[in-house]
Amino acid sequence: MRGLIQRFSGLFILLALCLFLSFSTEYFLTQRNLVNIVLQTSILAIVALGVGMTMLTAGIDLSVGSVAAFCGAIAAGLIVESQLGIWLAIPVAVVAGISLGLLNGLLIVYGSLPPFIATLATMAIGRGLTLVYTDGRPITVPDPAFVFIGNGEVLGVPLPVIIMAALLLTAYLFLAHTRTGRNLYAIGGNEKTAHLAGISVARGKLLVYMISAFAAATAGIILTARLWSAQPTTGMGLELEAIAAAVLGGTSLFGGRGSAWGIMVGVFIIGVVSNGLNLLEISSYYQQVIKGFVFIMAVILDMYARKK
Amino acid sequence: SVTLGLSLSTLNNPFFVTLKDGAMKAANAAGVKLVVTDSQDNPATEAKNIEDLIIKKVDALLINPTDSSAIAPSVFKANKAGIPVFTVDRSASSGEVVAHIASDNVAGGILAGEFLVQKLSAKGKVVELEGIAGSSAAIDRGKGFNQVMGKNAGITVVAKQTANFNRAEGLRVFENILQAQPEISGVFAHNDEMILGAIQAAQAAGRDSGIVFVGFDAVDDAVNAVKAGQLAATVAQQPAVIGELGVKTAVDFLNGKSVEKNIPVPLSLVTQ
Amino acid sequence: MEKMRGIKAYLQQSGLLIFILIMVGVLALLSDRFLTPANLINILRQASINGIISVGMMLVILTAGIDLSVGAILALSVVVTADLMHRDLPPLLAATAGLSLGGLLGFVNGWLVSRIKVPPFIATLGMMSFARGLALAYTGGKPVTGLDAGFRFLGTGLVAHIPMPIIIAALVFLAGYLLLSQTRIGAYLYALGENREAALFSGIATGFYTKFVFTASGVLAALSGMILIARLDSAQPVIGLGYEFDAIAAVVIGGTSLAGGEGRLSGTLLGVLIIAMLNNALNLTNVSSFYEGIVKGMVIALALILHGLVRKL
Amino acid sequence: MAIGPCILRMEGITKRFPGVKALDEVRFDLCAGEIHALAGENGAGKSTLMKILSGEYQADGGTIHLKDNPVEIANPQTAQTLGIAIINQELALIPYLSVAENIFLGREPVKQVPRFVDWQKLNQDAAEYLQRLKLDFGPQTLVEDLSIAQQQMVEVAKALSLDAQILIMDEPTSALTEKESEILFDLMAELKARGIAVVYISHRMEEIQRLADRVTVFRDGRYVATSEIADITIEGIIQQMVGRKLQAHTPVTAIQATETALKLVDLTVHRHGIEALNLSLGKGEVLGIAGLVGAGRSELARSIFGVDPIDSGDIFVDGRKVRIQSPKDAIAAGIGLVPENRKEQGLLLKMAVGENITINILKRISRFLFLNKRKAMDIAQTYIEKLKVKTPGAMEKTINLSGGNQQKIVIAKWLTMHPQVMILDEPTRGIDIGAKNEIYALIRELAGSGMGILIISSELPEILRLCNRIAVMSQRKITAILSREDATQERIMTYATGG
Ligand SMILES: Nc1ncnc2c1ncn2[C@@H]1O[C@H](COP(=O)(O)OP(=O)(O)OP(=O)(O)O)[C@@H](O)[C@H]1O
Ligand SMILES: Nc1ncnc2c1ncn2[C@@H]1O[C@H](COP(=O)(O)OP(=O)(O)OP(=O)(O)O)[C@@H](O)[C@H]1O
Ligand SMILES: [Mg+2]
Ligand SMILES: [Mg+2]
Repeated sequence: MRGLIQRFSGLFILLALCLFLSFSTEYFLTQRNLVNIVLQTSILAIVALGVGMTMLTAGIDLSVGSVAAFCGAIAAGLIVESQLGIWLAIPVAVVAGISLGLLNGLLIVYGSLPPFIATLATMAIGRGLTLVYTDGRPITVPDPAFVFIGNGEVLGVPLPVIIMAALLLTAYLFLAHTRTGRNLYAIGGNEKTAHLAGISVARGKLLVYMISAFAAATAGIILTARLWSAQPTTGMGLELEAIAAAVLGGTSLFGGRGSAWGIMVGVFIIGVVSNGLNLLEISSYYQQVIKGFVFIMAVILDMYARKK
Repeated sequence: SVTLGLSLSTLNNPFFVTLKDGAMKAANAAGVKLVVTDSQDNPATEAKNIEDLIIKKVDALLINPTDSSAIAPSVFKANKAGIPVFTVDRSASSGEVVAHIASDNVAGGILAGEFLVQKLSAKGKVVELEGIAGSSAAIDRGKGFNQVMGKNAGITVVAKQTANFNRAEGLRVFENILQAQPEISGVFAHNDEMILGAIQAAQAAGRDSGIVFVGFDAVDDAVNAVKAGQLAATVAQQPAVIGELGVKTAVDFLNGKSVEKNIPVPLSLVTQ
Repeated sequence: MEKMRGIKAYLQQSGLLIFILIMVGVLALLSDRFLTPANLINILRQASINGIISVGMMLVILTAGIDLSVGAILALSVVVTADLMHRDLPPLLAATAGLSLGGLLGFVNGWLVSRIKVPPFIATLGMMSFARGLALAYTGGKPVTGLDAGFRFLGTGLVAHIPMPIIIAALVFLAGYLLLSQTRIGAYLYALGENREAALFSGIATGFYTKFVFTASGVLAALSGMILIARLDSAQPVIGLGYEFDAIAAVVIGGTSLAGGEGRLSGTLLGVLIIAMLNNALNLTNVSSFYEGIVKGMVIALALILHGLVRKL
Repeated sequence: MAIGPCILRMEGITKRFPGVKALDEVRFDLCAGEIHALAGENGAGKSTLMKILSGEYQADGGTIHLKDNPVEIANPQTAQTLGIAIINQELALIPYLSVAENIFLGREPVKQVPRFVDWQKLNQDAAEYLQRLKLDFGPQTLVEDLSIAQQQMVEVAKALSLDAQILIMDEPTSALTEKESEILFDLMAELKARGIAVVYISHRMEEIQRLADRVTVFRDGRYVATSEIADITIEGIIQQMVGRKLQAHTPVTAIQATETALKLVDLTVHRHGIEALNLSLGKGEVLGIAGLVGAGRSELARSIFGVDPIDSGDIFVDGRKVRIQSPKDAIAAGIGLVPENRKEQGLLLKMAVGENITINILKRISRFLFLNKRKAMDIAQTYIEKLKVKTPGAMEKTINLSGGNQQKIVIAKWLTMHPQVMILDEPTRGIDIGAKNEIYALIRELAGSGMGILIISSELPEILRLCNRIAVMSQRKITAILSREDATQERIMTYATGG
């Protein structure tokens, strides 16, 4: 039992939160609300998985919000203005996003920039490109096939949730069971040792920033589909929320520590808390006050649960 | 008892806080409950909040969209759940909306532009302080303003910079513009916060007397500044009235009365 | 020999300085208004706000921490100060209360980090949300406008023709410089950031100094807030939104490692100046807001790439 | 034990670092099936040459021939493909990965489809190496949970798993106790029999004499000589190393300790399983603590020093009862500790040598808060000279020093303090024989001045040579306290194994 609590401490905190909410509001423990929570958190989850991977290598990715906006805009623009079908538009948008991730990676690996600064620069550049591309205006996408990505359901499960689940599973398998994934931990744990062991640190880093951008691009496209329109201001502040989710889920900002499931738990703690605060009708100002408090408490509880 | 949901685009801006206050007042008067959520200018957060309100089964939704097109899916969701939707201040591009209560941002921009043209006798150099790039308020207000400027050859817009709807940035950005432009006769800002910052910058540089300042929103500080003669004018959208009318309309509708589809709230210019 | 190495080390640090000189040259060509004394003073005055916060941020980052709450602490401190002045408290008292509040919130950060062992990122992110929420709740989301004329001297006054904000920032930098390079506290802070365990084994009161840096960061955030509201004649609950990013960027551009233990205050000063000059130049040359981010991002990346190249020489 | 043909020839190897010429046209050769010891003082350039051979550094000049073919070893992978493996002097495992993953880092076995890591094979293979090294932890243990000695053995397993023709061991035993050392020596014999060439670096002359076939000596980055081990005595090697004859051992002065410097009464530390431990240390006494890995000696030191404060019991320093909740308290009470792990606990690696030496005494050399930097540098310089630290200057970054010289800095750091009680945990790890003698002399000198000294060491000869009394620990208890006269290696080992 003790070991169980230690291993799944984050999960227990999440369950405790849910338990508390199911007693304090009748709306919480309804099937509809639970699906709602998962749907709401799917975008954050996808982004956090990507950002979490950069954190594993002792990096960080601040550009995800901008990349999401950029890719959403490109996809929307290609569909609406260039009349490209979604099967062409989406891959092009994703590739555009990944190239921003590649830019991050190149600046970090070959430009020797600290990840914080490199991705901060890309964050600004990505937002600027989005504004230029959209001319600062939202692009509405009426295409029903595209809209389906964000709002459709398959066997009663919302499509964004399915995409999230698929990415989560992939991320888990990648991080826990592939050589490349495991080597990311080595890069974050001790870069020099990893290098001496013949692991290509440069390749690993390039990869994680591209994965992170891919995740952000996916999230941006889902978001655009969900809102039926690409917003040039979308995704502002997403990076901070994603990093917070990863850290809440036990990912270390100094690298080498974290897991896909942990990140998921962090994401759901954030999702459940904001849903719960809404259901409890807390005023938006006090929501912020309480959120700050709950995050810190969650980490503290987690640490005490883990203590041997 | 009746519960109304009010989804606001932001509560970090006095304009919407005033709108909320107006709505609260009307709700108290009508004896209905009002649940307020804050989208923090983020359409994704907005979609979440509205989903949560739908789950709570509010009797009617008053939505102040962060963006007209991004709100559409949420409106459809509410429609599907059988909850009547009212939009305030900003409209929804599609979906079934019972009534829209607002004043027009583009019209407001035109109003401000025309006032400035008249004040400057149709000639001079003006500066435009823009809101958050890509936000709908910035787009619409800028559009109206620039329509007017485009028609007046005597007036040139010499600088056009964003100060993100924020007073401290208004101060900083206008300070810089003052350095670049030895001659400025008028300033229009997409909201009052920025124009109030700009006024402080001009005062500190001793250049406030020659400049006509025009703001937008008519928040309390701006109205006071107009009274004090620092601000020439501000476009009043009467947020409190918008909020009040929104709640009243929704309550009327729930009580079975018929309501107008479009309820305009008149714009006015607050001047000395 | 020793001396040669000293000079070389100094030159290696100077990539940023070279970059600033190039930047000044380019900007002077782009805008004839750039290199005027009035504009230079203007830049310094604008830099002072971020500068003061950055000194606190630098202390925190040196110890391998991070402070995301500076903007929110600034906001809560200033709305309380402004409100107290509205309630007829003497400005000096009101400002002291605001600074103390900033210090208190910073102390709570430090306590959470050192005693409860909450990662700094989460502790200060929590504080950011907490303090911002309180600032909004305290004011109901509306600004507190109209401040005491004497208080406003802090932001608008001149002493020997130099604006007060610049003087205060200069003093803060001077104090930071003395602290970091001339006192034993500075040595302890570097040690703490470089290797917390070794610092502990060396008998350094790691907990105390962690609380110290976060408290200092809180006080300095509040101080720069005081200057800002004195200039604006108004305190808004949304003031200081995103300032943490500017401060962290200045510190990191200045060569301080986010992993702690390495960095110089002179670098931070250069980082602050680069950001301020960039903002100024974008306005002077009237770059469209759409392109602003693109230019900013590229310039910052370039600055650091150049810095890295010079270092390798 | 026939020694095979020469398989490696390094000639004219030169390597410069800013401010130092680490290697100056040195040469080195290696034959199949031999154990070739490389000796030299701290900073002589041993590790640097091995890093060049293993591809971590590039030489500024010189040639490397493998089996008569010239080779360029541009990176660690090339070295690996050429059949060269290294156990580095500095431990560098990945803390949050398992032992098995560390051993096969970058070479994890994968299944065919899908290409996932074959955990079963990975763990099985790793377990085999662990068994071969007679280690009692599993392949899935996280490295962060291992002691240093255990980590060192994982490094051995890692190098072993490369199946190399040339195996470089850079001071593998400095962190090991006798037990693991013996295992390692057996292993080396086995490798040798299989025709593998081993480069062995150690400051323990007995080991060199016992294991090596040949020995090459460097001094100050220069090649001195290569000899058949049969043709040279330990004294001879030492003379080649230092270029002169060493002084005779400092005698241990008998003491009549009347006053106690440190007294532990019923010390209990639950988290380390230490219960009601009693010990007293006289002024001017040097007390050794012997024991096997995991006996709890380091934990005892940490507890006394306040890193892991005690739960109950009393600590007396100089007859006064003191309350120690943190190292700061301990220092204030007059206790110093040279910690066991120099990299993690002892040094601020990126900071200057001088800053490290003086970090403990900043209070003493500052006025109010302001530092007297000149004084600090003067003090640092004194100790750099006193301990013969090889460094371009007090401003050099500590990370650039050789391993042994880094260890000297850790010791210097505590010498500056002059506490009443000094605890030294494995103080001479990686220190060359000349410097060791000087440190022993220093320790005796400090004891002579009335300081109480507690030495934890896994090198029994060191303890036997230096101490007035010897406490033996086993399973977190003191099982015996032997006087100098009664102590022999055998008796100590008997008590250490709990007998
Ligand atoms: N990365 C580096 N930068 C600067 N100087 C270095 C670096 N590595 C080694 N040196 C210097 O080169 C010299 C040789 O160091 P090396 O580590 O090879 O010595 P060593 O013989 O292994 O000593 P030890 O017995 O103490 O391990 C030393 O003076 C050291 O300070
Ligand atoms: N066989 C083992 N398996 C698991 N953990 C061990 C084992 N041996 C030691 N440890 C742990 O390693 C940690 C450090 O022990 P370590 O051996 O370094 O200290 P020590 O008892 O003072 O002896 P020494 O300093 O000689 O190594 C302790 O937490 C101990 O519990
Ligand atoms: Mg060495
Ligand atoms: Mg030990």
